[in-house]
Amino acid sequence: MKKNILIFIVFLLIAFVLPFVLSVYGIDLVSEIFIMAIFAMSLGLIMGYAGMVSLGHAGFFGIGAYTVALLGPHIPNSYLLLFFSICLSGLLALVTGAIFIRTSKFYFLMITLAFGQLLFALAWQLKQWTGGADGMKVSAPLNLGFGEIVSPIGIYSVMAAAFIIVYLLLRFFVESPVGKVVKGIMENEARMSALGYDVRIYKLLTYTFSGALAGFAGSLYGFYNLFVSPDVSSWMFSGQVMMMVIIGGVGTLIGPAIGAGLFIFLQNFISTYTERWPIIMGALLVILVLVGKGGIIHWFALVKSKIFYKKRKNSDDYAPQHVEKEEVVN
Amino acid sequence: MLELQNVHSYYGTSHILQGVSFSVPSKKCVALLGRNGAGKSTTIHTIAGLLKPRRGKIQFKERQLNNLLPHQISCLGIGFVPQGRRIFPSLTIRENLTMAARKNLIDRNNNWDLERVYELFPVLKEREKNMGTELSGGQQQMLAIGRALMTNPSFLLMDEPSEGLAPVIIDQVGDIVVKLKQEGLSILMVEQNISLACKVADEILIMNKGTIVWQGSPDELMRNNEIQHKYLGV
Amino acid sequence: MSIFSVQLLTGLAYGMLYFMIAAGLTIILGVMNIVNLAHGTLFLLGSYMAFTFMNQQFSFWIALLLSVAVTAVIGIIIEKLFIRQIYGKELEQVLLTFGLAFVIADTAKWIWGTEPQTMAVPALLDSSISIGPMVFPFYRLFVVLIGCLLALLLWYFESKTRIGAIIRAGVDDRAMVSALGINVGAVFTGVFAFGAGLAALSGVLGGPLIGMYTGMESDILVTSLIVVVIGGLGSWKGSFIGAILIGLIETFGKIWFPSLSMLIVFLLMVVVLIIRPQGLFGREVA
Amino acid sequence: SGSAVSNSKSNSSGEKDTIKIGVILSSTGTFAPLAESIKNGFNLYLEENDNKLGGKKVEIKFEDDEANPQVALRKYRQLVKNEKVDILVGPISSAVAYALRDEVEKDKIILIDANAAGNDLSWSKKSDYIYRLSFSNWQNGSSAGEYLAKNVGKTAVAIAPDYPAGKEVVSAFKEAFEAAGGKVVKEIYPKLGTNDFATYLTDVAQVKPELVFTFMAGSDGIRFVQQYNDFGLKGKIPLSGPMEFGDQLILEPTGEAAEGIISGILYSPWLENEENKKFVEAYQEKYGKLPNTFSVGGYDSAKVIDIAIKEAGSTNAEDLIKVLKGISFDSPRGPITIDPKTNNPIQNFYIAKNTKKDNQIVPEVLETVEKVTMPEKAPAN
Amino acid sequence: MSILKVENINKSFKTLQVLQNVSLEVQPGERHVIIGPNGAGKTTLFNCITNVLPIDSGKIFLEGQEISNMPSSKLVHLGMSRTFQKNNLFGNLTVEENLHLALTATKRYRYQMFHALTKHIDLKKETDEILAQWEISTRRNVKVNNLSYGEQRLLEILLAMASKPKILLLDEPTSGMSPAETAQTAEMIQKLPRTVSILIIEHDMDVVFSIADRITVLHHGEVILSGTPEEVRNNEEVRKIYFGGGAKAHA
Ligand SMILES: Nc1ncnc2c1ncn2[C@@H]1O[C@H](COP(=O)(O)OP(=O)(O)OP(=O)(O)O)[C@@H](O)[C@H]1O
Ligand SMILES: Nc1ncnc2c1ncn2[C@@H]1O[C@H](COP(=O)(O)OP(=O)(O)OP(=O)(O)O)[C@@H](O)[C@H]1O
Ligand SMILES: [Mg+2]
Ligand SMILES: [Mg+2]
Repeated sequence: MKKNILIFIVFLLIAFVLPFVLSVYGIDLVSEIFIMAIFAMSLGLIMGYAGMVSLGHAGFFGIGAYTVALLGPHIPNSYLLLFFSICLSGLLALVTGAIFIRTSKFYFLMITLAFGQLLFALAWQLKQWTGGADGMKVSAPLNLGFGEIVSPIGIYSVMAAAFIIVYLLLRFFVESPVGKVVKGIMENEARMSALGYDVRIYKLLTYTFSGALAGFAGSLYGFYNLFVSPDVSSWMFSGQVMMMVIIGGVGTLIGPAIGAGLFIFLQNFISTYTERWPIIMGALLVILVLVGKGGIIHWFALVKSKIFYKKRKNSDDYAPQHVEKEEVVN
Repeated sequence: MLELQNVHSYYGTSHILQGVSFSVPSKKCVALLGRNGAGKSTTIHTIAGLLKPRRGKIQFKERQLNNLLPHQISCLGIGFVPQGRRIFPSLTIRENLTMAARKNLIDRNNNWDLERVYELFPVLKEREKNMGTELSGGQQQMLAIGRALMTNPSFLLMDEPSEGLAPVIIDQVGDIVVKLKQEGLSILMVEQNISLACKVADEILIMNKGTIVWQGSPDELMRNNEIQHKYLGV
Repeated sequence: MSIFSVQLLTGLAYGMLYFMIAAGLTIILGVMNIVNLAHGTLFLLGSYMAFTFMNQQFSFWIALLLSVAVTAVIGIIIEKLFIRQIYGKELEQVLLTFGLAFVIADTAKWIWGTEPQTMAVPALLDSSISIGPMVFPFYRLFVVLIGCLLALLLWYFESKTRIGAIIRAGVDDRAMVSALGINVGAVFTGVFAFGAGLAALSGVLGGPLIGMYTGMESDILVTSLIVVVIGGLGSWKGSFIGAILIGLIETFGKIWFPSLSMLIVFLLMVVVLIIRPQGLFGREVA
Repeated sequence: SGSAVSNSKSNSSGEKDTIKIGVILSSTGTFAPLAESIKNGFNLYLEENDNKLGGKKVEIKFEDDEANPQVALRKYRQLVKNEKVDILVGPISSAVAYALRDEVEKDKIILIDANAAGNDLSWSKKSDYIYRLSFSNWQNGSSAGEYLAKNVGKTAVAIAPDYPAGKEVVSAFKEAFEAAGGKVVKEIYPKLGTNDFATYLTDVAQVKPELVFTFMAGSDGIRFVQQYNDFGLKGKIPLSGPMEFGDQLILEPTGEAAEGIISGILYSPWLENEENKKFVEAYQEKYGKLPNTFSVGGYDSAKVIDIAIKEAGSTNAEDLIKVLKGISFDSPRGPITIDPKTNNPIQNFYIAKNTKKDNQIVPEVLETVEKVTMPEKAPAN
Repeated sequence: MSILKVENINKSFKTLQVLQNVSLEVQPGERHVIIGPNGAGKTTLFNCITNVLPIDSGKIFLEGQEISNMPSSKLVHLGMSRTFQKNNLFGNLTVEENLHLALTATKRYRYQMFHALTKHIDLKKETDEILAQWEISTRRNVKVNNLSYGEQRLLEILLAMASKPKILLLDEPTSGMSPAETAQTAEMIQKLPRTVSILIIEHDMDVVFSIADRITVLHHGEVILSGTPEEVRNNEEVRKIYFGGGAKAHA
């Protein structure tokens, strides 16, 4: 626990210092990274702690973003808007989750893909409201009670604060009974129900929580980007977030956030230097899999254990996740 | 036929086998006993190639096994009945057997095939279209033995073959082992059932904390209450 | 012949095209349990290579053989170098094959440029038959035939050889299979190459219908994933029936609910998975 | 704040002797061929002019927006706030253009639209900072309408992909076609990326219109043309379309299947004028292939920057706006003038029929529609 | 009143009838052993009682309350828990985490979402007690996959007991255990307070006869005999189908 607090303080310091060393553009980019990090962490939660790999999570992100875009002109209060986005995406996650969690593994992945695509198509076809494929402008100024926030630093602070809050929430969640139980379910669902847990409730709780957080990220993005188009809920975007999670490290909280930072950084800068950026990006992914021990986060652990060279306990929370086959009967 | 010399095996950093030496003569059955966690399965895995020994020598019919891969070792004629059965859940019972089938190259007339296994365990034939894990625990054990026989081994590694079997079937397994021995197989068997081990084995090894601590004939073991008590807790 | 039966034929032919597209993935994802997101690029590679061979004055059929062979070899390389190290780790497979897809697709773009291309229908099959008010291109009937042959091939592979069983067993418990004396590595390499070759085969045969264009790999990939999932993992039968179902539903969906054309496949998938969470013919233990 | 920063920058760069140009295109995905053509055209112009525009050395940054407005905005910030480019050359996708619109207004950056054809860029979302050098969906859809109604047939089925451009093109066509006495009897909107048009073609065969008007770009277009042929409609019902069906990107791969299609094009490598002759020669020399409509868009985008800076004598946005409004020059496609009312080019369209010449399918010009001008406001309906 | 009562249940897999009119009663505090040849339907009976498999017909009562169609997770809260014949554990978690999961199942705070589980003192206390009692404190932080088979079997039982059930269903608890551990386990079962009733499937006759109050013999899905150990031991048919000739049925 002490270790966590230390890391946390270091992070706070970094977040505090960054605006002083970065250019305006840098601040802008890091704000966006914070948003994507929240999104990635929300997906990381269900992937790494509940074994539900979703390829439709951008659907919730889209709900959040479009809520801000569509209701923004009518609801001047940013808190209320954020609240609506969270509720709406959470509610949708609850309803769809109740259906989706009947499927598992690859089927879950595909049914969520379909879900994301359906939302995508909805945004695409409801042209009168959403502007269809052409997207729509967001006219909802971010105002949290101390005046309209427009300056990059202001936005940065909001996003950083949001990120920290979400991180803490998630940290509490995964340590909580529900967090532990859902992890047990990922390991061995049949045994969990034999132990007396109503497995569906736990999965649904987690999925809903994750969906609501994704919606939150989406609404922040609406405020940040001031423009939304159906692409925010396309499967490609879901796929990218999934990449972020895997790159960073599945089964950890901060891993996906790091993955998000790296992914966006790479996406932004490789293409500036070469037109052949897909090749480089692809090769990086391949290399990452071959040398990465299940995500960047584990490199930190590796480095740390090299430096401190103390024998780690037999079990470590950094060990790559390996989902065992479930044996139902016998 | 099979000989281990000072074999050391590790799981990661934990040193499990700490200098194991013994040999299994041709056409004999050797039983390996010991408490839970003694390293019996680790020994079997090391022989089968599923775990590489860090030190020592494993020799089978003049061939050094240390650096061979599991399938190469198996192809030398070593059959494997794993602990916990390890039946393939996505295969039917028939497939579980046929996928392992290999011709007996040495003795053509003595070929184990589907029919012979079915003859041995008729219940498998009745249920051949069912998935492997739809069998009862004991039936799965029979399937695991049958599957190993389908590879027509000349040497059989059996890790607790009597586990989960009804007494009457255990007797049957004992008979099978004796019969296999007569047919010329050599057998290394890990057992918890001492009476079965003593009935079929020609020699008994007792393992504790990764080393062989006692070696002798079944009669000697039966007479030696101290050893029984000390290492087997009987 | 009534217009309805023409549409029926169209749907059937379209479904067979889907089945053909997904055949390689049926093997690699369905049977081997490898999440192969590079399927679309292998398909693309197949068609581009055949395109080049044909420009070198090889006949369609020779080009077909060559590009299938080359892609299979590429499959071997991919399996040996990369996939081998991450069996059973689905998420790493996602990342790796996605990375490979990036590399291959961009290399293809480098070599063959960005302009959309198409492939000529082989002269032998370049005719059409008239059915009622319509003429129906013969090549599409040929695709139906190929689809059936592929189904036959997969059926044979599945039930008449031990390979199917070995692969499934290998997915369950790789170490155990090798302890039974089977060189799992070699079998997996071979089957992966087979799957890659199938992807290329359908790339070539689909070339005259779909063409080649940038970004095609993801369209193909998603289509194939849907076919495999609707049918249920691990079963060629599922893919076969699933593909035909999609073909028919999409064709009639275009007529009856034109505004839903974007959604219809996804809706179908959701409905199927709600009714049968493991796909039409999927094994219960996924 | 952000705008203050870029203001001071664009002022100061007025005196520099290099200018930085940011180009945002969709180089991955379906739009890649357009992006490449535009880039080729742009680079060709630069090369012809010693890598100088308006007398200033050009430093150029290409960015890929993956046809996604969200990515585009990030790349935009990168170009404008980090690289501090002076002028932007713009996107393929209209969605991206709309997304950039408010940003360029805020940051006061000129965006030269090299492709995005969304009508609203000239109407409700018109901006003084955005100038289109390509063409609008309205122009593309309407150009051939009158000719088709008068010379080919009175009833038509219109087919276009189900996305904004598709709808805009069809509605422009419908307006022009029906104004000239024709009637669109059916509109069909297949999804973008449709593999199989058989169902729709069967439908067309049932309806038996006097002509079919189809807007399909890229590989969708190729497949459509091929399948129109395969299913035996070619020769039975005349096929027509906007500029795409007379463009190299579709003519080259489809070959004879495209013969006979009538299209309203704005450019072809065989257009007879001095500019074009030079352009085609140089393009072929450099890239080993014929230019297409999009190459010209890229070429003209560079050209317009060149002329505007020369005339304005500055790279300051406000100065450039003054000269860009109403600017005119000779393009390989013929004379063009940027209409200050819509910031959209007034240009000639050509009614062309794909004909076989020297074993090659060539859009043969039948008639010239002079000075196609976008209306100032969206037509009310 | 009996604690568990099974009334005429039937179960078949497709055409294979596995349980036929099976009836069974367990009295409070009773140690009731089920024996029978492999494939007799013992495990299936357990699966039916705990509703892992739906029954075709019949009724099941727990303390007089009908539980025939109750989800298995709910049964734990009514006081029934079970082990599995084949180890069914959380292989990637440590021994301690396994116990935590099992213990939390019946805690009031099991639905808490933002309060750390390990902060609950009772949980830690109970875990420590169990670990100490079974002398496996040293294995506390070992990943379960790295335990030997026998150790896993023990943990299997500990998980089931964590919910402090009124009736415990044990499916071959000692299979795979060495004689030493088997004896220890049998002793442990004997030592359990009589407030816990036990229904147990076992093939080890030493264990069976050392703990059984009552034995039910299942064969081909039918109860062929239910009686005292003496009766079973002396029954000719049971000897034939189950004990076999040389077996130490009279240990
Ligand atoms: N995969 C593994 N990783 C790490 N340690 C292991 C692994 N498998 C077994 N061990 C450890 O190795 C030791 C020996 O285990 P082994 O399975 O050989 O025992 P065994 O004698 O077969 O016991 P049993 O009778 O219970 O099967 C045990 O302490 C066990 O915890
Ligand atoms: N899911 C299933 N599908 C089909 N048949 C099954 C299934 N599960 C069990 N069976 C069959 O039902 C019968 C009873 O099985 P069960 O597991 O109850 O036996 P058991 O008495 O526990 O035997 P053992 O002592 O060997 O564990 C067996 O013949 C088995 O093959
Ligand atoms: Mg063992
Ligand atoms: Mg059983």
